[in-house]
Amino acid sequence: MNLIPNTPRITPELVAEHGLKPDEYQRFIALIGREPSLTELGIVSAMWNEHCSYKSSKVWLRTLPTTGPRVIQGPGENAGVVDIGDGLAAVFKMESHNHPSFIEPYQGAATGVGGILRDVFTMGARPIAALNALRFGNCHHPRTRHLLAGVVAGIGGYGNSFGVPTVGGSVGFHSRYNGNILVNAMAVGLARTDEIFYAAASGVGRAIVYLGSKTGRDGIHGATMASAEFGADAEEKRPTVQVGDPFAEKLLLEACLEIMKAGCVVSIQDMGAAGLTSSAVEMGAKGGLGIELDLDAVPCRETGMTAYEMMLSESQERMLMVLAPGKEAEAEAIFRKWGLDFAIIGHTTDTLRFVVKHKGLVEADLPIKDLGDQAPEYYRPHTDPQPRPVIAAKDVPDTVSLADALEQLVMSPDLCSKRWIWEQYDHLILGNTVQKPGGDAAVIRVEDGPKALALTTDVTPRYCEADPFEGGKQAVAEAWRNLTAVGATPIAVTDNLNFGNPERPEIMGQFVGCVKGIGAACEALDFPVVSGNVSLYNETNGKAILPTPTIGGVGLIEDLAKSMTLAFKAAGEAIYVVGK
Amino acid sequence: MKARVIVTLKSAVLDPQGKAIEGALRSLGVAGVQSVRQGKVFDVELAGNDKAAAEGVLKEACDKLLANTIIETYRVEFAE
Amino acid sequence: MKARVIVTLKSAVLDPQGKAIEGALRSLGVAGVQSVRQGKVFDVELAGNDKAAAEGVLKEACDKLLANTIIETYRVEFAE
Amino acid sequence: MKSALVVFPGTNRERDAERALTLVAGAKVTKVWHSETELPSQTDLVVLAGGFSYGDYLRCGAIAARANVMAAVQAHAKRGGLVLGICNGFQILCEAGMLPGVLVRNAKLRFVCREVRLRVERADTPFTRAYRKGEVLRIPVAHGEGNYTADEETIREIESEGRVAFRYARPDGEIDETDGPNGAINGIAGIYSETHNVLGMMPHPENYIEPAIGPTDGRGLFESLSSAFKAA
Ligand SMILES: Nc1ncnc2c1ncn2[C@@H]1O[C@H](COP(=O)(O)OP(=O)(O)O)[C@@H](O)[C@H]1O
Repeated sequence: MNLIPNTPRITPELVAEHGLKPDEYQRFIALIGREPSLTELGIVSAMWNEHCSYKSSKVWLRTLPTTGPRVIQGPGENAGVVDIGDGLAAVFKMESHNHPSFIEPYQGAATGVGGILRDVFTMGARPIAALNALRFGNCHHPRTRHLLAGVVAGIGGYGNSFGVPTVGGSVGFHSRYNGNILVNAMAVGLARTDEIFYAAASGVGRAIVYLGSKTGRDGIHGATMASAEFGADAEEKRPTVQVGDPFAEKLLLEACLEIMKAGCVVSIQDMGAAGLTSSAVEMGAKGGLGIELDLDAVPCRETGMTAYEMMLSESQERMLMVLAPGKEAEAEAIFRKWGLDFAIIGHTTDTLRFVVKHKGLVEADLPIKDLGDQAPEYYRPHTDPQPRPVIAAKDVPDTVSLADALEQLVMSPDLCSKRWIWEQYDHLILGNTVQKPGGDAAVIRVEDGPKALALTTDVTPRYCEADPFEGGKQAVAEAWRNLTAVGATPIAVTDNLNFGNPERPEIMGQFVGCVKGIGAACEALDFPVVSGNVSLYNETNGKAILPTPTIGGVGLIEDLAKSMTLAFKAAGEAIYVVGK
Repeated sequence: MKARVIVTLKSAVLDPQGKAIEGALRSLGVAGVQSVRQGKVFDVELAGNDKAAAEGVLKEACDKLLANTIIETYRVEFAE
Repeated sequence: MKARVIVTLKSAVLDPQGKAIEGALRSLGVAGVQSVRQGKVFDVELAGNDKAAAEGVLKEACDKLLANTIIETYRVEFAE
Repeated sequence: MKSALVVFPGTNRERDAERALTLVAGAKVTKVWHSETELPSQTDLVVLAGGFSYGDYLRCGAIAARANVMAAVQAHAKRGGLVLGICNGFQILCEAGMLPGVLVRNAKLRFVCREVRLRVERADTPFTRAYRKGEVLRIPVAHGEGNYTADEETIREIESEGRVAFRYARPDGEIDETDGPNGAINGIAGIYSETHNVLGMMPHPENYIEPAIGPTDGRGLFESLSSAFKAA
């Protein structure tokens, strides 16, 4: 079969529209030795954008400490996996959905929660808790109220219906987020250490199965959008938002865990940003295999979808799996019972090529490993940030009385009670919430106890702006303190690094400084980073957000009877200050 | 003056509610329904009797609040 | 064949969503809206072309599922 | 006690209910899938757990109320068997016509998860014998549509027949004159069927049963159920 002839021709404009720089396009041509088809251009644009390839951040992420005696799986899979003893593992990750949430706060936040939950349960873990870290613009900005209300309702709407307790998080307000809010969602799951599932495919000629909801034209170019700086034309990019279906995801969870238990699954990968493309490529590349897809078999919600559209669709609540030989019928029966789509859409090969066929034509034929391995990687120029000078306490004019100062602090949106937010989240479902939102860290009992996990998300962006290295360290230290304050031993970290445009040296400088600070603190505290996410280009009209490297910390409590809450317990007791 | 605003999901947007309703009708034995898509309707009372002005007000109401034009479209109808 | 089913709250039933929308419109500066009541619309595709049969199917769908007649009423419209 | 725990697609508090039934009531729990047409033989108690059955699409509980298994649940209730619907379960019982009225969106239009105070309206039913009449319980709610409403005549009827099970109250037992968590009419948090063998309630007693986790005021409901069957 021959490769499909190109309509339209690949023009420089088309390349630019796909977010590829001219030199990146040349790199791709050199790799494949010919002009790509449109579908191939779409595939590479999805694989090589910032969101999927981490091309600006990878060199720095490699400097983070990621190993430790408890670490079963560090960065590189759907989520990190940490041993918590008794044959159990905590599986967790954080991920951003900033741009979609700014455009459509309810659905953007909801699908963000859906995505991170899928990351956790594709590893074989049942989600036991969700957290989030949010940043909005100034309280008086006209859009802030609408965005806040929509995001909170969306997070609640998805998590409450899916049935996971949302137990913690953080929220802050600053005018630098007026045009670019942050929605970072974290999920934590529980698995048996000997029942963890990975993305790498194995075995030649095995069936590749599509599971979950049908494919529609949702978010085509969404992955590209998530990395593109906002401009005045945000309106134009609007139709790229997807609608979440927590009901379908709940069914997907139950069906996946059931077929995993039944021994049907060889490898599994969720279809997140860049959907079918990145999930299929990842399965093949990690397993050292080729993949051949036949798109005629893909369950579609709309008629007349092209190969390009199917490969780039971001429809939610979908998975890709390689099934154990002979288990197809059993797996299909389980999925049908849960009312979900199930289709064999391809097979593994020994060619190391990624071949996509549709209606008898070859729409793409690419070297599978190179799509990931040969993705551009940049050591971007960065200027070392000039830390702001330290202000001596005596230089601060003392113009307000202590009482007024206290009142102002308590009233400030960053410090006031967040009850309005967390009461919209079901934080009690599953019956294991020992410490609900409102304390230092959430505490969730593990199975029937006495073990428990402590969970927190932290960062103070103005510190990171004043001194990225110290700010990065401080975010880790704060997470560490919140965990120890409830009586937990901190065991590992996930992070979500939110910054502006990395092509600007001063922004890259902030990024580098924060990563170094996080690395230094994690190193010193034996607090490895096991998963995370990077969100760059958080800018509007050239104005960047505050540098916001959110840290999600996980701690282990061996006996929850020995955990502690922050409330005073009785009158007349002494109050101590510890530390320096 | 009375008007009705109908807000529906754009046709390419997933409608999980509609899908669930289709399934339910099928299992209730209601035959002949091929697809269902759910939307919202707003029955609005407006001051005055000027239809052109009312149209303007409703367009503003839709763009600012009633519809999210990223995923929805709207239509305004006047009672005869 | 296409039909539209409109389900609205009975007039005696309180509609807090409608009230909230009224308030929100006011605070957005949209003037001239006196009251809003929110309902649901279902766009239904039916097999065949027999309007009488379709009306029967839709009535059944409404009575069995689409409307809760304790608080809601419904109306069926056909596209011309 | 043998209890059947009905599970619909989208039910998500069935584990919580199962834990309370086994831990507190010592019940034998069988999960029953929505497509079944019969309950396990000799079922004493049917529980419809919380969640978002069918996504709560259309109206909450509407689609589940019409699932296959509901005919068997209705028959069980007609025979005088006990049925407990919690949260989404309550919504389903109303939609199925097994309890009067309907649960609409919370007055403030937001989902609310928090502890409330519930006043026990009567302590002489199989669900509440372990409580005292007028006792004020701490129990959490977690719902977006728990605003109970019905026409005046129905309200008059359930009030005069002593069919209100619990009301949202203040800590001193007085009825909350503000909206409470959801704006329910007369602070109604749970109601009985005419014969008091079917109870629907919005709050989640099953989440307040273990001292390791928090308050335990929900235990009484499960203790009442278990002693109802020991006595028999
Ligand atoms: N800031 C970071 N720190 C550590 N690991 C990271 C970071 N960002 C991304 N990773 C890891 O890189 C891998 C790819 O991440 P990502 O592309 O976000 O996953 P997904 O495909 O689910 O979106 C993941 O394993 C993730 O844990």
